[in-house]
Amino acid sequence: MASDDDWDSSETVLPVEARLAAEALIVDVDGFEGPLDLLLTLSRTQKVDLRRISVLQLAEQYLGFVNQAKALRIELAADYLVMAAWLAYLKSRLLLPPDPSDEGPSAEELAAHLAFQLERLEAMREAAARLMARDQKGRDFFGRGIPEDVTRIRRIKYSATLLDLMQAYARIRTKDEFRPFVMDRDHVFTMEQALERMRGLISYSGIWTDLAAYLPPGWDTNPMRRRSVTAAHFAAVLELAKAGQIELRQGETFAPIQIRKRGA
Amino acid sequence: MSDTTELQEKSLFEAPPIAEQERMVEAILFATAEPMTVADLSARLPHGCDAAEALAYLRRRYEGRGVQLVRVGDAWAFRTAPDLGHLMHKETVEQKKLSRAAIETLAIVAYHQPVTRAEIEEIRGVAVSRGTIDQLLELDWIRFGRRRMTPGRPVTFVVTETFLDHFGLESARDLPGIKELRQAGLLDSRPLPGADKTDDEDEATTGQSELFED
Amino acid sequence: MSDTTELQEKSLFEAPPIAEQERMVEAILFATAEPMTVADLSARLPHGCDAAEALAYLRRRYEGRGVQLVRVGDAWAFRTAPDLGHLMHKETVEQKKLSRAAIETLAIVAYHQPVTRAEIEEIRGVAVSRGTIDQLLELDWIRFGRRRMTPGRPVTFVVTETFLDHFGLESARDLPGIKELRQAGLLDSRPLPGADKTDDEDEATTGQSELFED
Repeated sequence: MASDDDWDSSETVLPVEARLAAEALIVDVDGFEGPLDLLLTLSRTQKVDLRRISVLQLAEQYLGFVNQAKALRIELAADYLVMAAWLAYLKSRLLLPPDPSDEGPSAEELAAHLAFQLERLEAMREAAARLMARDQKGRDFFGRGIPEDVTRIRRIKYSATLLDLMQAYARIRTKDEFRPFVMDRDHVFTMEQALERMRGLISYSGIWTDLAAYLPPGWDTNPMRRRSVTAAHFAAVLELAKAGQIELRQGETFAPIQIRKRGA
Repeated sequence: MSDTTELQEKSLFEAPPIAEQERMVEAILFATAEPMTVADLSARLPHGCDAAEALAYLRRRYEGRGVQLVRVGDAWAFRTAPDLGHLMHKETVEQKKLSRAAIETLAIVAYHQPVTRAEIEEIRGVAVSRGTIDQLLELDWIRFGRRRMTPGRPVTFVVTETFLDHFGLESARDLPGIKELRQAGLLDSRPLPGADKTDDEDEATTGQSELFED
Repeated sequence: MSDTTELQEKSLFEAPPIAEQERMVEAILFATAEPMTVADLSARLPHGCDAAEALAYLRRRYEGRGVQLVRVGDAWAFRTAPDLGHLMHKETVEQKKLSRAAIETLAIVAYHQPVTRAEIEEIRGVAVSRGTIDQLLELDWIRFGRRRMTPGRPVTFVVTETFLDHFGLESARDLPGIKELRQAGLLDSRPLPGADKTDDEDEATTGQSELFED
């Protein structure tokens, strides 16, 4: 841990000149965004194009930095040390003649990749700077200050089918003068009845209509009656379909069954 | 250093050309959140500018355009040209089933036309709200027919072409008659005694008795 | 009903003259602060209008004006001319200072998109904190792109239309220097020679001071 005491002790150990030089280099490790950032900063001291940088020299500079940090008892994060280890390995590979039995990438390939990484990071830094130097909205140019809102109008389209109309009329006509349609057997609607009923109704159905719409009024309240009437009408439309009078369709299992007059 | 002071001094005396002032006023009025007075504009423009004159040029430039420079009290702002207001609306269509009262009223008009409001109410057994009639009129499914030649000369209602269109009918005569309704099981096939009489009376007033031929 | 169909049919064949279409596009774009696509505009214009052509005319008309028609990705918007920004100090939005990490991450996403988090980290040589990504997402400058079809199916990041709008870019292709960077191969993703990555992905920030302790 780099405490104040450590700093004091290191000051006494190192001559002032050496300490100043070290400080000029290190400044503050927290100021670097990782080993690659540090390497990029170090590479600038070579004062050459990043493409012609000496990776060997750079590795030596980096290792020198780490040693100085060590001497100053500056705490370095693990990734700095991992990089140091890797650069030490790279340095030895670059200095030694290539081992023919060694598979994998050559030291030159590794060095070239490091140079590429540095060049790419530098390029992105420049790009970021150029991006931020652009004219920006809300600073250099502006959008409309008084946007006029688009008014949303909801238009309602009413729809009704002929069957709705007929059923509505029948409902009125059966209200007073007529006895509502009631079967003798209260809760049973036979297939024959349904068939007879559907034969009359089907001629008014040129478009696909849910079978449910054909069920007689008043049969949907009691579950028993609803089951009976649904089954009867289902059987009836099957009959009618068999006879070629209507067409049936169903989108998927349990989807509403739709019917329409054949040839419509 | 001397360059800048010179420049500043120059701008003190020499305002930008009026075309440039116009551009400036245009940008300011576009971007501000509120209409701006001549004084507001002058405060923002470089020294020596004539905001009123720039405004006049700008106003002329936008004459007949999709947006216009308009006066709002003492201030100025860009606004959509009045004739393009309809572009600022967005329509969404929603499908809705007609209410029971409306469909019943419509059915009565269709079967009994020409029919008066009193007659509709008599057949339905309940009062017909103004809204229901209005809705059907608005949908253009019913319209006013001739006035009935009875005391009070009440207006009658008839169905329209639009109605026939919507329901795929060639004429109101194509509406299924009582017989078909009965066969279809929509009406009880065994009317109660006296029911036929009522039926006949209705037919007499409808003038569409052929529809109900048994 | 028949009237409306007639009208619609008529408008299908007879679109308003192009000058009128230009006015309409002008009005619609003036009214909104957000860029609008050709499709958005077409939906608001009468049938048969050519929004793209009207836009071309409109753009030419506003060339050199105080307000300009600019392209933002697939969309279009009016913006004040950048050289007049100094007049708008009152409208200036105080911007939160972005950290260096955020700015660099943004640039990397813009130039390398679609890019994964691991790739951003490889380029920067340091871990990207969650907060940095969150801040850019919050600004609506970057968004999630498609998942990369590689093991782990990592998410990618891309820049948004808001980003283009903010930096006055027509498209990501117009990023400064992108062509040169691509030609120099600096936008390639080049893996480290040899399969294994030597630079540790594990960005342990824990102090490893014990290594230094003599």
